[in-house]
Amino acid sequence: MNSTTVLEVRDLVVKFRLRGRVLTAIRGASLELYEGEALAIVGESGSGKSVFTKTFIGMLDQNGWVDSGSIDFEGRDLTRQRTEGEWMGLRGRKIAMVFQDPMTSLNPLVPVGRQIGEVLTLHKGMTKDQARSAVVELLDRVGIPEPASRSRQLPHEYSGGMRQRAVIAMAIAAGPRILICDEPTTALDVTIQAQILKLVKALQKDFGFTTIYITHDLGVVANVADRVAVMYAGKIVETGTAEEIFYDARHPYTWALLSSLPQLGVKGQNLYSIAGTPPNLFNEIKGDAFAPRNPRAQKIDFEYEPPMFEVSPTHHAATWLLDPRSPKVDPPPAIQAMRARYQGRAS
Amino acid sequence: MKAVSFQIYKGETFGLVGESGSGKTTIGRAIIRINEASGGQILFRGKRIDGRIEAALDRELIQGIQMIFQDPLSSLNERAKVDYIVSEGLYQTKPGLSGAQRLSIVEKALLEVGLLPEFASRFPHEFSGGQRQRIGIARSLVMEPELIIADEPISALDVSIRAQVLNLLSRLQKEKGLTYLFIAHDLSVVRFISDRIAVINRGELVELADSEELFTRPLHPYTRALLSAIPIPDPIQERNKEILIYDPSCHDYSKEKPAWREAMRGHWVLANGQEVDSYLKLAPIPATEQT
Amino acid sequence: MMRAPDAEAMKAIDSRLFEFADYDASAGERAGYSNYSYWRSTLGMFLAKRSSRLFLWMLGILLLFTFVQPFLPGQRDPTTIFNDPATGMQYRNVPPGGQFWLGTNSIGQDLWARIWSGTRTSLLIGLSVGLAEMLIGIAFGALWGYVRRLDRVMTEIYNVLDNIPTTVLLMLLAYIMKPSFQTMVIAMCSVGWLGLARFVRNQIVIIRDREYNLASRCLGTPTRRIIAKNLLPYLVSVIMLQTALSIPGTIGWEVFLTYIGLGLPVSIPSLGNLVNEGRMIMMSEELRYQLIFPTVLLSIITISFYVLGNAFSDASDPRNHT
Amino acid sequence: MLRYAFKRLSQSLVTLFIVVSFVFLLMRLLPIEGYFGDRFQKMSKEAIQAGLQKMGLLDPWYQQLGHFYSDLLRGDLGVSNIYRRDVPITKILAPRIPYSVGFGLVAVVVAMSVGLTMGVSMAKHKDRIQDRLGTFYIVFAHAVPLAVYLLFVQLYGTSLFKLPLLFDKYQPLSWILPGISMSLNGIAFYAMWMRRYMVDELSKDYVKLARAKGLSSGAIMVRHVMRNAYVPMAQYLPAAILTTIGGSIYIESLYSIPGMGGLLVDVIQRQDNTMVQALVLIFSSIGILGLFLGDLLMAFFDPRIRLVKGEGSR
Repeated sequence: MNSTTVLEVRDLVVKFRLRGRVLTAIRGASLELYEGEALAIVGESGSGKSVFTKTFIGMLDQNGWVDSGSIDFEGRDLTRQRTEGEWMGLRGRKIAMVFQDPMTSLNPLVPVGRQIGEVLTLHKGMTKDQARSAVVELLDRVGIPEPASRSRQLPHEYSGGMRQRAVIAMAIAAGPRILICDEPTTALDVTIQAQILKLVKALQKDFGFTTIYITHDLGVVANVADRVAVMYAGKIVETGTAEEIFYDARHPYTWALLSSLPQLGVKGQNLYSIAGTPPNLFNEIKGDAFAPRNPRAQKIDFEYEPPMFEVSPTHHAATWLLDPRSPKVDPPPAIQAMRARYQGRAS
Repeated sequence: MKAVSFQIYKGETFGLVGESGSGKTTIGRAIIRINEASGGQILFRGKRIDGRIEAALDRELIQGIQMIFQDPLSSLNERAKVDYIVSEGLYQTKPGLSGAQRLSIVEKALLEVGLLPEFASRFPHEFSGGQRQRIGIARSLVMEPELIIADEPISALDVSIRAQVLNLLSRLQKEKGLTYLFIAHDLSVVRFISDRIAVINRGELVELADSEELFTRPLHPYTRALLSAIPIPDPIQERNKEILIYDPSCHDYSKEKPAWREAMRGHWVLANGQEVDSYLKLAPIPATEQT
Repeated sequence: MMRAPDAEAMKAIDSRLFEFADYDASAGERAGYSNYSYWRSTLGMFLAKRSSRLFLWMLGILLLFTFVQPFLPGQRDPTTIFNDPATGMQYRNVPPGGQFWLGTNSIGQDLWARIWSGTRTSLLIGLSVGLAEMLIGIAFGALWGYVRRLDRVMTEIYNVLDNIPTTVLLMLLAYIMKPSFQTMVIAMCSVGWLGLARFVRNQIVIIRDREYNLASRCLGTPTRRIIAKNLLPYLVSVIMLQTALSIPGTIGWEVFLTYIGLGLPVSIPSLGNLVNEGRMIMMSEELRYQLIFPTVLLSIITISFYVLGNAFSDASDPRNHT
Repeated sequence: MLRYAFKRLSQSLVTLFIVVSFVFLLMRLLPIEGYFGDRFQKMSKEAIQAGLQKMGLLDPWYQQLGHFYSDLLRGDLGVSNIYRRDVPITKILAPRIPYSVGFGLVAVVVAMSVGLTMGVSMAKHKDRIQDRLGTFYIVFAHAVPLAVYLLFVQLYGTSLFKLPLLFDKYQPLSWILPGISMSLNGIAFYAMWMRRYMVDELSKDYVKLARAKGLSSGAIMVRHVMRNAYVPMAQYLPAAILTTIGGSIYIESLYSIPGMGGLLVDVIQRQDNTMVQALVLIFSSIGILGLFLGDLLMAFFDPRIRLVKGEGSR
């Protein structure tokens, strides 16, 4: 893996004002993104994973702002960009985004080809005619049959999977360095989902961009990600290579996410489950945000926020369990089984 | 919807899997009589329950068959308190109850689904998705049904909540001897919870078998494609897996029409005779067993 | 760079803290509690706006005064023609101030008394029309929306009535019947319920197939209780809004019909009659007060109803609640 | 598109037929003195009966309806009873149509162009001064009855700007006040809905994606949002035409414009039944025409509309 850093986020804090109250959506998240890799940010709804990536292209909602921290990209600190003009050179051109729902993310009244063409005329300075033929090529590349006639159709004449392909074509049109896919397949059927993921992987190989996947589904992650970052309550709680996260997770929240997957469950036995719901981000969080839902929480979890402990040079986790003074806690059986299987395969 | 037949046995969990638009929800709603079936028969405890039925049978069915809905946001009446929502069915089945009796039933049901009795006096607005879904489960539990139709009960929930609800459903089944018709699009969930699974594609059942049988020996190409697409939370396996794509034109039905055939004991498939033979010959070893 | 644990600070932490804490599974369940009540929030949101409080006070005082005014001391009769005892002549067009607070009209009637009497009449028309429209609109709309078999017929009826310009239909009805209080109310009801009926129908169609209604049907809840418990509570705010808006509308129609000559007889003071009387003499500057006073009061009333109705409908939308 | 237009046209014709018949039958309830005018007081019962007989008003209703339609097809709307006795109504109406149509069109065009622009600017500067002023105007125009605030337009238009009080076709200055009066309500109406649709559209996902593509907010407004917001606006065209008709009746009469609206007020005041009937039918037909045009416009802008009905859902 290439280890040049493309994007580096340090101690990012994002806040929102909602009906007179202030909510801290991102509570000091740090992350590095390496050239050419596929990074997956995993977390459930409300964990802040979408908000986090939106700050990379300056698309926070009106009532939100970056409170502190930095995002370094190509020698600039993106958190200091204020004007539309500064962002416009970046959005779609250097960093592109694919959204969750292909049904609503295309303008229903503008032909698909024209919507893709906009990117080309805008960022690549093409004329309309040049753009038109380039669009057909792009559509062909993302696997849309009869691209020439399809490009003149309106989105409602496309199926869900085809629309997502068109959105992907739009995102890669300007040859971005980073492609952010925000839950790109949640709205699609499983069979289509697999095809779309395969397509993005192939495009990444061809075009050489760096991909960030945002998802709540660890199953999807295993397929596409080189590296995984797990997010909980506005913080990154564990990062590592896909192998490290799946076979050697250290944070109890990662354990919970993994072992609650029915694929790993044993029929007739209860799935490992975590009680309760994620914390309310309006409130001040003291200590480890996951502690109230963690049956094996220690007293220190309620007092001090755990730092990022290093497990290996590529693997870090923020849990007091990694402190040598902590009592030993075994991961849930499903995690142990995964690890055993992996070790068995390796030997 | 085309003609579809299957049986659900007492005490089992029958999984019905299909992609969006396959008609799986329509089947569930026809059984609970929200949608009318335009042909065919639906039998419950050996009695026909589609079309016009007597008032006594109607009451029996309302009590005997209940439903859990997909969307925890829209399946609870926002303007009513949990108390009323959970006890709504009792007004029909046990009209004579006093307010205090009703409340005690409600509190018991809430406890059973892992909620606190004090929630009875609150509005649905105050609860998280997982809690709301459990309120929905409590609502059907007070009817003491025999069959529960669960229509995508966890697909709208957060990942960390899904396991709670699945565990709850299994526990209730054990404790109360419930029968489930579990409708979902996610095969891995259905495999985990179901005893038998039926696969539906474009309004037609294409395959039905015990769930482990179906996973180890999928026959119909559509089922095989579906199975191959399930994401596996294991990077090495997942990266090497092969995805099959189902092409509806792969069938040659010019000579012989397909029929619903029992290819092996308890393993049904929609195919013609020639296809059944070739499927059985293939009898693929599924990806999940390669490890 | 990942942050490495700061060795010094780490050591300082009391090692006794590295013990398991007590775990309370129900603590997680309690997290969501917010003590929310729909109506309390609606009222709260409604009153939180300064403009709604202002208009609410204004309208409240105005309405109170309108109905209390005849019982106050020193009030004159609105229809009596006053003569100057010195000359025996009528007090024609006496300017505001002194004896007649708001002056008199062209035949010597007290404008102050006439304005309040007119407001009473117009509000009475407005309220009765609003109430009747509400009943007809809800009944028609509920049947139209909930009973699928009636949909075709009722849509057709609606289309026919909706295709005739309201103004024209209203004029026609008022023309067929003889001018009177009842005529006004009946004619306005006949055209005014349409909007509400369609509104209720659309709302019911939207709500009808929501999953919680399906759930109620699965539980065997009878239709009347579904309507009472599941549908109407969602519609109350909409209905109140529409009714609130129908009052300024009705007052407008009354002014219009009076202008055409199909309004109330001149002997019954109403805002429509007063505006119309004022209109005839509005071109002479010194008499213009006879138009200004009634229109100012009329505008305050209609704007208040309009603003309050909209503020209430905003406040009743649960998406706006905290 | 053509097929949709044809289908929609036939629907409109059916509605027109029902509306016309309904209005015609409603007309049978008109007070009978309206067929005779001043003579009515002096006439004997027999004479009245004879008169009604002669006009065919004592025939069974279906025969009357039949006669009415066969006359209508020949372009005959009957004769006036009182307004200009025994003159064919078509002759009375003919010179008046250009005034009504002219003012009506001007009103709709002005209301649309000003109202839409205002709505766009309000949405663009949401919660700022433009939006607040616009909202103030909209509340005023909706809450204060037309019949009241138009009086003040006339009053201050004449006293402050020295514009003519009454319409005179030879004096273009006298066209200004009625023209403005007719558009005021429409402007408020269009501005309100345009603002609402723009705000709706702005919160949609495709706008997010367009921003993520790197389009400037100006380009998004023009190329995506405005275009899409115009589509639902098309459905308000008919309503605007309907209210313009309503307003024109009052305004034409207020400024003594020799159009059909002012005439309707006149003949109602003078109780000329046949004239009332003819005018009501004409105004209703214009209403239906407006609805028809609105639907066509919608389908023109949004191709999904003509497809959905023909092919079922997806």
